[in-house]
Amino acid sequence: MPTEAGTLTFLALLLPFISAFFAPILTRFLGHNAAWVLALVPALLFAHFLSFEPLVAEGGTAVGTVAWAPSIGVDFSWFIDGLSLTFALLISGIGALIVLYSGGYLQGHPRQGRFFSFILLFMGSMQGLVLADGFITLFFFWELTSITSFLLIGFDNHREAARRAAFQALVVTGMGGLSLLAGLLVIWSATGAGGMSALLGKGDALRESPLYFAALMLVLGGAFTKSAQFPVHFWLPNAMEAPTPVSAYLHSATMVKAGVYLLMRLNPVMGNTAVWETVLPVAGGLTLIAGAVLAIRQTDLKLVLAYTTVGSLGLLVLLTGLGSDKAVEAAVLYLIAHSMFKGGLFMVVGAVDHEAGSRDLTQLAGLRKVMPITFGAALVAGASMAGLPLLFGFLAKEEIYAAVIESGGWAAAAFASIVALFGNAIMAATAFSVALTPFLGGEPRSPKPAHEGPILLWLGPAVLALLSVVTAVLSSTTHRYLSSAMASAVVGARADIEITTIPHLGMPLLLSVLTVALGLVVFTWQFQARRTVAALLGAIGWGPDRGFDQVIRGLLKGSFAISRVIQGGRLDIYMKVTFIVLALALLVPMASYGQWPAMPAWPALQLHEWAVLLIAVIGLIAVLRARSRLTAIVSLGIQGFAVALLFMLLGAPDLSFTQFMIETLSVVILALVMTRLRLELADRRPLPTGMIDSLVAIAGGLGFGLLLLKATQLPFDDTLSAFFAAHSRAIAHGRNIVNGIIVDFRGLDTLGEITVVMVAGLAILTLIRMKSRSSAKMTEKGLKCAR
Amino acid sequence: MKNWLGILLLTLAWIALTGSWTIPNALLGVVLSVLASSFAREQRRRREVALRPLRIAELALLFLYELMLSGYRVARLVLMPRMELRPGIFAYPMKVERNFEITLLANLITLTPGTLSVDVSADRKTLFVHAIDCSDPDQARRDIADGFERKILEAFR
Amino acid sequence: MRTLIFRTIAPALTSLMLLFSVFVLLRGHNDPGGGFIGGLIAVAAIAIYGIAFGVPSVRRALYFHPLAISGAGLLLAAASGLLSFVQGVPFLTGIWASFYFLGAEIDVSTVMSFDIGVYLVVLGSLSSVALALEDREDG
Amino acid sequence: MAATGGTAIDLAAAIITAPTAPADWLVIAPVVIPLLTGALLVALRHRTGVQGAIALAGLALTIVCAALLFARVSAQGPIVMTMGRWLPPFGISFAADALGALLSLTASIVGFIAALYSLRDIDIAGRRYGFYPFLTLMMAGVGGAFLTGDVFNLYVWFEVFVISSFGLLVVGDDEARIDGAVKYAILNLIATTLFLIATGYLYGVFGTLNMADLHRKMAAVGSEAPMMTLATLYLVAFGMKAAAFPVNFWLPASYHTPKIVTSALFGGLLTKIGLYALLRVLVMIMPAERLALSPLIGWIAAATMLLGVLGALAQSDIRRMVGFVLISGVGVMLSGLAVGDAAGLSGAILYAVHSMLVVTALYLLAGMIRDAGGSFSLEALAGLYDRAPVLAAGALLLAFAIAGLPPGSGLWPKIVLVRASLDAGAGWLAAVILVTGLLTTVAFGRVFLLAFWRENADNPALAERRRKVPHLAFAALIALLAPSLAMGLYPEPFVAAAKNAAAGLLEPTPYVDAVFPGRAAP
Amino acid sequence: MIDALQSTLAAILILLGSVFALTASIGLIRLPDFYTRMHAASKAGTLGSCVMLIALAVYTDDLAMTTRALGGVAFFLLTAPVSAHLLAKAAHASGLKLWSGSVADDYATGQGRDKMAGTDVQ
Amino acid sequence: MTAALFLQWSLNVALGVLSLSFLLTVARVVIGPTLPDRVLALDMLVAVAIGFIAVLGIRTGHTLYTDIAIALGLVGFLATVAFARFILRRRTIEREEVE
Amino acid sequence: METALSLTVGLFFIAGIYLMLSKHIIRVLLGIVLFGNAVNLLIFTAGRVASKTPPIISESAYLPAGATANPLPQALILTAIVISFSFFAFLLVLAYRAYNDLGTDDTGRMRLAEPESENPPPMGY
Ligand code: NA
Ligand code: NA
Repeated sequence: MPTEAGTLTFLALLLPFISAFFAPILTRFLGHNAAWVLALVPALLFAHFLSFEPLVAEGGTAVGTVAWAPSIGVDFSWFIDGLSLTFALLISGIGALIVLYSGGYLQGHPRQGRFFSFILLFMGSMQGLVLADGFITLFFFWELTSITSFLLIGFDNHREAARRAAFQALVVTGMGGLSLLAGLLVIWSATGAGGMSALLGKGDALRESPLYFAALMLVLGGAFTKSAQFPVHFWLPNAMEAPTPVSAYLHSATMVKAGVYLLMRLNPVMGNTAVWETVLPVAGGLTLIAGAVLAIRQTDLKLVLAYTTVGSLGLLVLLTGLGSDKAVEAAVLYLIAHSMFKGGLFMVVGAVDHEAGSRDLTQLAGLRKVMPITFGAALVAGASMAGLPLLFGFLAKEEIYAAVIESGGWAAAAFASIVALFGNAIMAATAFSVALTPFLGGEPRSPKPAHEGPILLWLGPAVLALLSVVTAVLSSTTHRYLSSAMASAVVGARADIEITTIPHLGMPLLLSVLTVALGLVVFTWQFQARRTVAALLGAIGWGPDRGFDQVIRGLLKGSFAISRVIQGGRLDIYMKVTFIVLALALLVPMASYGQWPAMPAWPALQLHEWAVLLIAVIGLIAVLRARSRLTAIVSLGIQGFAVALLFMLLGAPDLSFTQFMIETLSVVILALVMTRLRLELADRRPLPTGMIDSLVAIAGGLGFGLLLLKATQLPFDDTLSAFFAAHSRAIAHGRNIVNGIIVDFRGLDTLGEITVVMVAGLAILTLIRMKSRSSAKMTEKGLKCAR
Repeated sequence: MKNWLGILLLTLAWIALTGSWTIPNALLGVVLSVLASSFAREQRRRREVALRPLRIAELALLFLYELMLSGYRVARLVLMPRMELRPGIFAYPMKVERNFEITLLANLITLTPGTLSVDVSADRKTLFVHAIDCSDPDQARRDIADGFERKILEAFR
Repeated sequence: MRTLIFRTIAPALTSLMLLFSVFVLLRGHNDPGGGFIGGLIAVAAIAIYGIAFGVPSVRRALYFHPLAISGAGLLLAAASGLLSFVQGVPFLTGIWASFYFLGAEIDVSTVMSFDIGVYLVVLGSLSSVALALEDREDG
Repeated sequence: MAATGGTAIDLAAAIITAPTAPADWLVIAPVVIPLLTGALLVALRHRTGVQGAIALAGLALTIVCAALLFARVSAQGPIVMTMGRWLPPFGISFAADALGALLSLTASIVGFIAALYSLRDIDIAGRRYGFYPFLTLMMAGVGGAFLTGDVFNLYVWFEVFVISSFGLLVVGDDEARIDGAVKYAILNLIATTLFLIATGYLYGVFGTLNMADLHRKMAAVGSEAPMMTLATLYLVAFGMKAAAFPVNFWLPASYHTPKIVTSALFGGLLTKIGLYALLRVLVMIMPAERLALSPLIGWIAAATMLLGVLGALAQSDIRRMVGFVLISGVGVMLSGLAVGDAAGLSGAILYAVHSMLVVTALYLLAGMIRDAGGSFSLEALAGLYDRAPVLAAGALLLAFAIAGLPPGSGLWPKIVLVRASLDAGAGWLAAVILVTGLLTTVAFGRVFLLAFWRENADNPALAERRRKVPHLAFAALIALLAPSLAMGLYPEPFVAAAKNAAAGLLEPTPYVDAVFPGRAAP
Repeated sequence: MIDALQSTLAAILILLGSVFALTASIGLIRLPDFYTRMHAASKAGTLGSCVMLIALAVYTDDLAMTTRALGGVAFFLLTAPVSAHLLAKAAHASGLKLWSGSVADDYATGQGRDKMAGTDVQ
Repeated sequence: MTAALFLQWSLNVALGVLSLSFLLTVARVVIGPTLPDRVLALDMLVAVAIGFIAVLGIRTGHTLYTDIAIALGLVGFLATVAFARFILRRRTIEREEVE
Repeated sequence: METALSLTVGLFFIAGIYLMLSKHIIRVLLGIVLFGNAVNLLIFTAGRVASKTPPIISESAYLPAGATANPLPQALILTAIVISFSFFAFLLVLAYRAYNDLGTDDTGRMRLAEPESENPPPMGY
C-alpha cells in the first residue's frame, strides 16, 4: 500500500463488510435506532471520498494496490477518478440515507439486524465495484453485488414471488457476471492489461485487436443484464419484491447502474467504434421505449418506478453509446439526477406504503394533507424526473436533447431524438402519476388511516429533494466537482459541462417543453393509456418474464430426461458402456497411430505346454457355457489350475503356489456362499444383447492381446531384475529372489497388500454382520419365495 | 504334555519337513508342535491305545500290497473293452468300536480294491461300503473281517 | 460336519497343516513360500477344523478374535519397517542379527518379522471371513 | 547389517550409504501413521469407546506431519525416501513434490474433520464394524497415493483406499447402500484393474516402475513403443477413478447411499486421486501423449462438466445433487489437464484443493440439513432459513464456493482456468466452464430457495425425523469453511502452492534429481 | 552307480504313476455312475500321485526332500479316503441314485431306518 | 540307453500321459453331469496335478516343487471337503444338473 | 512363448469381459476372476519369458547360475493376486448381501439407490 490515503481507502473498502458483521448485534441492543449508528459507516465513507474531490476535480487520479494473488498477476487494486468517485459518493451518500430510512421502514421487524447487515454488505460490494481497478477485483465485487441483491430481494422469503424474483435476479445477473468475466479476461488476453487504469492507455490496441468484438459482446452481456436492458430487463421489476429501501438503493440509485458504470468506464477504450455506436444506442433505445410503455401499464407505484428505471437505464445506455462528448455529459448528468430523484421517489412510495397501507395508485388519493413532508419531497423529485427547471433533472434533460440532436448523421439524430422524446415524455407522465396522484384529490383515501411517518422515513427523500435543488442551483460547483470530472473520465479527455438551470432558448428547450406537454397529456389520460397498453400486452401474451420460467422448467425437465438416460441405474448398461470405452481406447489409438504388433511367428511350445494352454481354454469355454452357476464355479477351477500349472512351467513356483491356493480358496468360498443363495440358473441374454456383448468382449480381448504382443516385441530392459538377482542373496540374505522382492526390495507393496487383506476381512465382517433396517423382513420374503 | 505321542509325531513331521537334524531345529519343532497340537486341544481325549509295532508293520504291508493291487484292478477294469459291473452298497457290521479304529478301517477299505467306505451308521456299528462288484456281499464282508479289521484289532489292542 | 471319520482325522490334519504352514512361512526367504502362502495354508487348516467341529470350536481354539490377530499382524509388519528409524536407514530396511544357540547360528531379522506379520494378517483376515460366513449359516 | 558373505559386493552400487535424515521420514509419515492407527484400531475393535479418540489422535498427528512435509517441500523442493535403502529405481521411492505434499496435506485435513463429524454420526455398531479403521486406512491409502514415486506402488495404495472405501460404504443400515456398494465396488474394481493392466504394459515397455525413472526413459523411448495406446488406457483407468464422463456411473450410483460422513470423505478425496494420477502419469511421464490427447480430454472435460451439472439440476435428493456437482467439478479439473500448460494445471490443482474442502463440507451440510429438516429431499424440505439460520449461512457460503462466486474458494480456480483456456485459444472450453458455474448457481440457488427460504408446511412425519444438529457438526463445517473462505478472500498462498505444484509437474527435473541425486540413469 | 539306480527306479515309478493317473482318468470317463467313478479316482488317482512323489523322493539327493516327499505321500494316503467318504456320503445324501445296474443299496435302506444317520454321529 | 536317458525319456512320456489324463479329467468336469461328478473330477485333477508337479520337479531338477505338490494336496482336500459339505447341505441336486 | 501367452491373455479377457457383461451378479463375479487371471498372465508376459528357470539361487551360490525367469513380474503378480482375491471375496459377500437385502441377483433389478420410478425435481420456487 503506497500511501496513508491508500491505507484509508483500503480500510474504507473493508469497513462496510466489517460493520455488516456487527449490525445484527448492534440492532439487538439498539433496535431500529441502530440505524443512526450504522449510517455513520456510509457517512464516514462519504467523508473519506469527499477528500479526493480536490484531486479529482483537477483531473487527477488515485490508485492503490494490495497484493492479492500475485502468482497469477492478480492484485486487489482500486482506481479513483471522476467516474468512480462520483459513483462512490452517490453510493455512500445515498447509502447513509437508505440506512436511516431502513431504520424507519423496518422498525420492529424481527430480522432488521440482518437487513442492515445485508444492506451494508451490498454497499461494500457496490463501493468495491465502482472503485475497482483490477479486472478481478471488479469482477469480485460485481458478483458480490449480485449475491447481496439476491439476499435482499428474497428478504421477505415467505412469499413465493420474492423467492422467484431473487432467484431470477441471481440467475440473470449471474449469467451477466460470467459473461463479464469472460469479457474482461479476453481484454486482458488481448491487451495484457489486467486493470482499468492500465487499460486506459491501450484503447487503440484493444479496438484493433481481433478479439475486440468478442470482448465487447461479452462485456455487454455483463453490463446489459446488470442494467436491465431489454429483453433481459424483466428481473428488475420483479425485484420490487424486495423491501422498498432495497428498491430505492439497489434497483434505482446504485446497483442497476453498475452496467452503465462499466460502459462508461470502457467508453474511452472500447467506444468510438461502429459496433459500439450501433449496439448501445439500439439496445438502450429499445429499453427506453419498452420501459416507458410498460411503466404506463402499472398501478403499483413501485412497479411504475421500476419500469421507468428500466427506461432510464435504457436512456443512459443510449447516451453512452452515442459516443459524443455531449452525449456523455448528458449521460453523466442524467445518471446523477436519476439517482437523486428515483431514490427519493422510491422512498416516498415506501413511506406511503408504510403509512397508508397501500402503494396502488387506484387506492390512494389526497394524502398531501396527512403526509405533507412526504408530498413535498415527492413533488420535487417528480419535478426533477419530469425535467422541470430549477432542478437537476432539468439540466440532464437539456443536455440530453442537446446531445441527441447533434448525434451522428441526421438519421441517427432523428432516431435518437424521437426515442428520447417519446421516452422522456412518458417518464414525465409517470413522474406526475407517482408524485401527484396519491397526494392530490379530495379527502385522504387509503386502506389504513395515513399520517406522516417518523423522521427516519422522511429524512431520506427530503434530503434528496433538497439536493436536487441545491445541486441544480449551484450547478457550476456541481459540475466542477462531480459532473465534469466524471464526464472527463468517461470521455477519456477533459470535458467541461457548462449547462445551468437557467433555460436558454434553442432546440433542446423546445424539446423539453414538448416533453412536459406530452407528459401532461399522457398523465391526464393515464387510465385510458394504461388500458390500451394492457390490451396490447395481453394480445402478445408472452414476455421474457414468463419465458424465464419456461427456460428454468425446460432446464429442469431436460436435465431430468438426460440424467435418466446417462445414469439409468442399471449396472449391466454401465458395464457395457465402460467396456465399449475400453475397447475403443485400445483399438482406436492402435489404429490411428499405427501401433499394431508385427505378425508373430508360430510359437514353439512343447506338447505339455500346449496341453496346459488347451486346458485353460477349455476351462474358459466351460465357464462361459456353464448352464448353472455351480458348474461355472467348478469350471472356474479348471482354468485356475491351468494358470497355476502354466506359472509352474514358466519358472514361477511362488506364483504357482499362490495361484493354486487362491484358486482353491476362491472356489471354496464361492461354494460356501452359494449354499445360501437361490439364484437364477441360466444366463439368459437375448440374441442381440448377446451379440453386442460378444462383440464388446472380443474387441476388448483383442485390444489387450494385440497390445501385449506389441509390448513384448520391443526390446526389454531387465536392469531391475538383474539387480535383484545380483543382490538378493548377497545383501538381502534371501535365495528366493521373488520373496526377496516381496519382503525387502518392494516390501512396501506388501505392506499395502496386507493392509488390503486386513481391510477386506473387516469389510466382509461388516457386510455380514451389520443388519440393514429391513433385512430381516427381506430375508423372510426371500425364503418364502424360495419355498 | 498329555498328548506326547501326537507331539512326538508332529515333531518328527517337522524334522522331516525341514530335513534338518539339528538340536535347535528339533527344539523349534517341539515348540511348534506343542503350539500346533494345542490348537486342537479341545478334541483331545484320553485314549488307552496299545501299540504293537510289529503288528502295525504287518498292517502297513498288507495295506501297501492291497493298494497296489487296487491300482492294478482299476486299470484292468477301465481298460477292458466291455466293463462288467455289478456295483452296489452293502452294510458291514463292525467289530471295532473306537473312533480311530473305525476311521482306520474305513480308510483302508476305501484304498483297497473294489470297495469304498461311504459312511458309518449313527450307532457306529455299521459301515456302508460301496463295492464295484457287489454280486456277493457276504464274501466281501468276510474279506474285510478277516483282513483289515482283524489286523487292526491285533495292532491296537 | 458330523461324520465320525472326518472328525476323527481332522484334529491331526489341522495340526499337521498348521505345522506345514509355519514351515512354509519360515523358509519362504530361500524357497517358494513365505508369509502369504503360509497364512493361506494355516487358513486351510483352520477351515478344515471348522468344517469338522463348527465355528465356536474354532473361535475357542484361536483364543483371540481373528481380526485382532490380523491387526496385530499389520502392526508387527509396520513396526518391523519402523525399526529402521532407530538405525538411521529408510523405512522397511532389513535389519539382521544372528546369534549362536546350541552351536547353531540363528538369524533373526526384521524381514522375518515382517513376513510373520504378513502371515498373521492373512491368517486373521481370512479366518475371520470364513468364520463369519459360517456363523451366518449356523445362526 | 549388510553382510556380504564370500563375494565382494559394491555396496555403493546397490544401497544408499548415506544415513537417512530423520526429517526425510516425513515423506512416509502420512502413510505410516494412519496405517498404524488403523491396525491398532482393528486390533482393538471391540473397544468401541476409544475408537474415535485413537482415530482422531492418529489423524491429527498425520496433519502435523503432512503440514511439516508441505512446509519443507515448499521451502526446499522435493523430498525423497527410497524404502529399504535400495538405490532407486530398485527400491520403492516415496517422493513428495509440491503437488503431492499439497494434496496430502489437504486430504489429511479433510480426513480429520470428517472424523470429527463422525463422532456424533457413527453409532456403536458403526464403531464396532470398523468405521474408524476404514477411515484411517483409507487415509493411509490416500496419503500413499499422493506421495509414492512408484507406479506399481501407486496401484497398491489405490487398492488400499478403494477397499477401505468399500468398507466405509457398507457401514450403515440403509439397504440402498448395498445397492450402491455393488455398483461402486464392481466399477471401481474395473478401474483399478485397468490401472494395473496399464502398469503391466508400462513395465513391459520400460522395464521400470519408478516414476522419475520413467520420466527419464520416456525421452529415449522409440517411436515403436505403443505409447498412445498406453496413455489412452491410463486415461480410461484414471478417468474412471476421477469420475469423468462417460465412465462415471459409479459415483452417482453410490455416493448418496452410505453414511453422510462417508459420502463427505469420498466426495472430498477419491475423485481427486484419480485426477492426481492423471496429472502424474500424463503430464509428468507422458507429456507428448497428453498433448496429443488434449482435444479428447477437452471434450471429455466439457461433457463431464455439463452433464454433471445437468444431473445436479435433475435431482430432488440433495446428496445426489452434490454428487453430480462433484462430477461437474471433475470436468472443470479435466479442462485444466486439457489445456495442459502451467496455468491450466495450476487451475486444476487449485480446483482440486478447493473441491476437497468444499465438497466434503457440502456433504456434511446435507447431513446437517437432514438433521434440521428431516429429509434429504427438496420436495419435502422447507423453512430452514428460520429454523437454522447458522446452517443457512453455511449453506449460502458453500453454495457460493461451489458455484465459483465470491467470496467462495471456487472463484479462483474458475478464474485461472477460464483465463488459461482463453489464452490457449479454447474459448469454447472457457464458455463451458462459465456455463457450468452458472448452472451450479441455479442448482444451489434452488436448494436455498426451496429448503431454506420456502415457508415451512407443517409435516408431522418430517418433524418426527428432525433432530438437533450437533455442535460438533457445526464445528466440522466451520473447520472446512474457514480454509475455503480464506482461499476465497486471500488466494495467494493457495494459488502459489498450486502454481508451484504445476511447475513441478511440467518441469520435473528437481523431482528426478531428488530421486536420483547426482546419478545418471542406470 | 547309485545315481543310475536312482534314475532308473525313478523312471520306472514315474511311468507307473502316470499310467495309474491315466487309468484313473479313463475310468473317470468310462465308468457308468458317480460311485463307480469314485473307485477310479480315489484309488488309481491317489496311487498315481503317490508313486510319482515317491519317484521324486528316490530321485533327489536331498534327504530333506526325500523325507518331505514321503511325508506328502503319507498325507495323501491319510486324506484321500476321507474325501472320498465325504463326497460319496454327500452325493448319496443329496439323493444321487446309484447306477441302474447296481445290485444293492443297503445304505439307502439303512438311511430309511434312521433318518438322522447321515447327519448325526456323536 | 543310459539311466539318465531313460529317465529323460520316461519323463517326457509321463508328461504326455499326464497331459492326456488332464484332458480326460477336465472332460469329466465339463460333462458332469452331476455336481458330485464334477467335484470328483476336480479332486482327481488335483491328484494329476501333483503328479505333474513331481514330474516337472525331476525334469527341471527343482525338487523344491515338492512342497507345492504337498500344499496342493492340502487345499485340494479342503476343496473337496467344502464341496461335500456344500452338497450335503443343499441336499437336492439342481434340476438342470440331473437332466 | 510370448505370442502364445498373448493369445491366451486375449482369450481370458474375452471370456472375462463377456461374463462381466451379464446381468447376473454371480456371472459378473466369475468374469472378475477370469479378468484377474488375465491380468496376471498379462503382467507375466509383459516381463518376457526369457527363461523357465525359477529365480532361486542355489544354496552354494550367491548369484543365480544362469538366466532365470524374471522375478519382478512374479512379485508384482503375487501382490496383485492377493489384492484381487481380497476384492473378490468382498464382492462375493457383497453379492450375497445384495441378494438378501435386495431380493435379487439381477443387477438390472437392483434399483434401490437409483429407483426406476423417480419424480422430476420440484419445479416451483
Ligand atoms: Na470422490
Ligand atoms: Na506380495
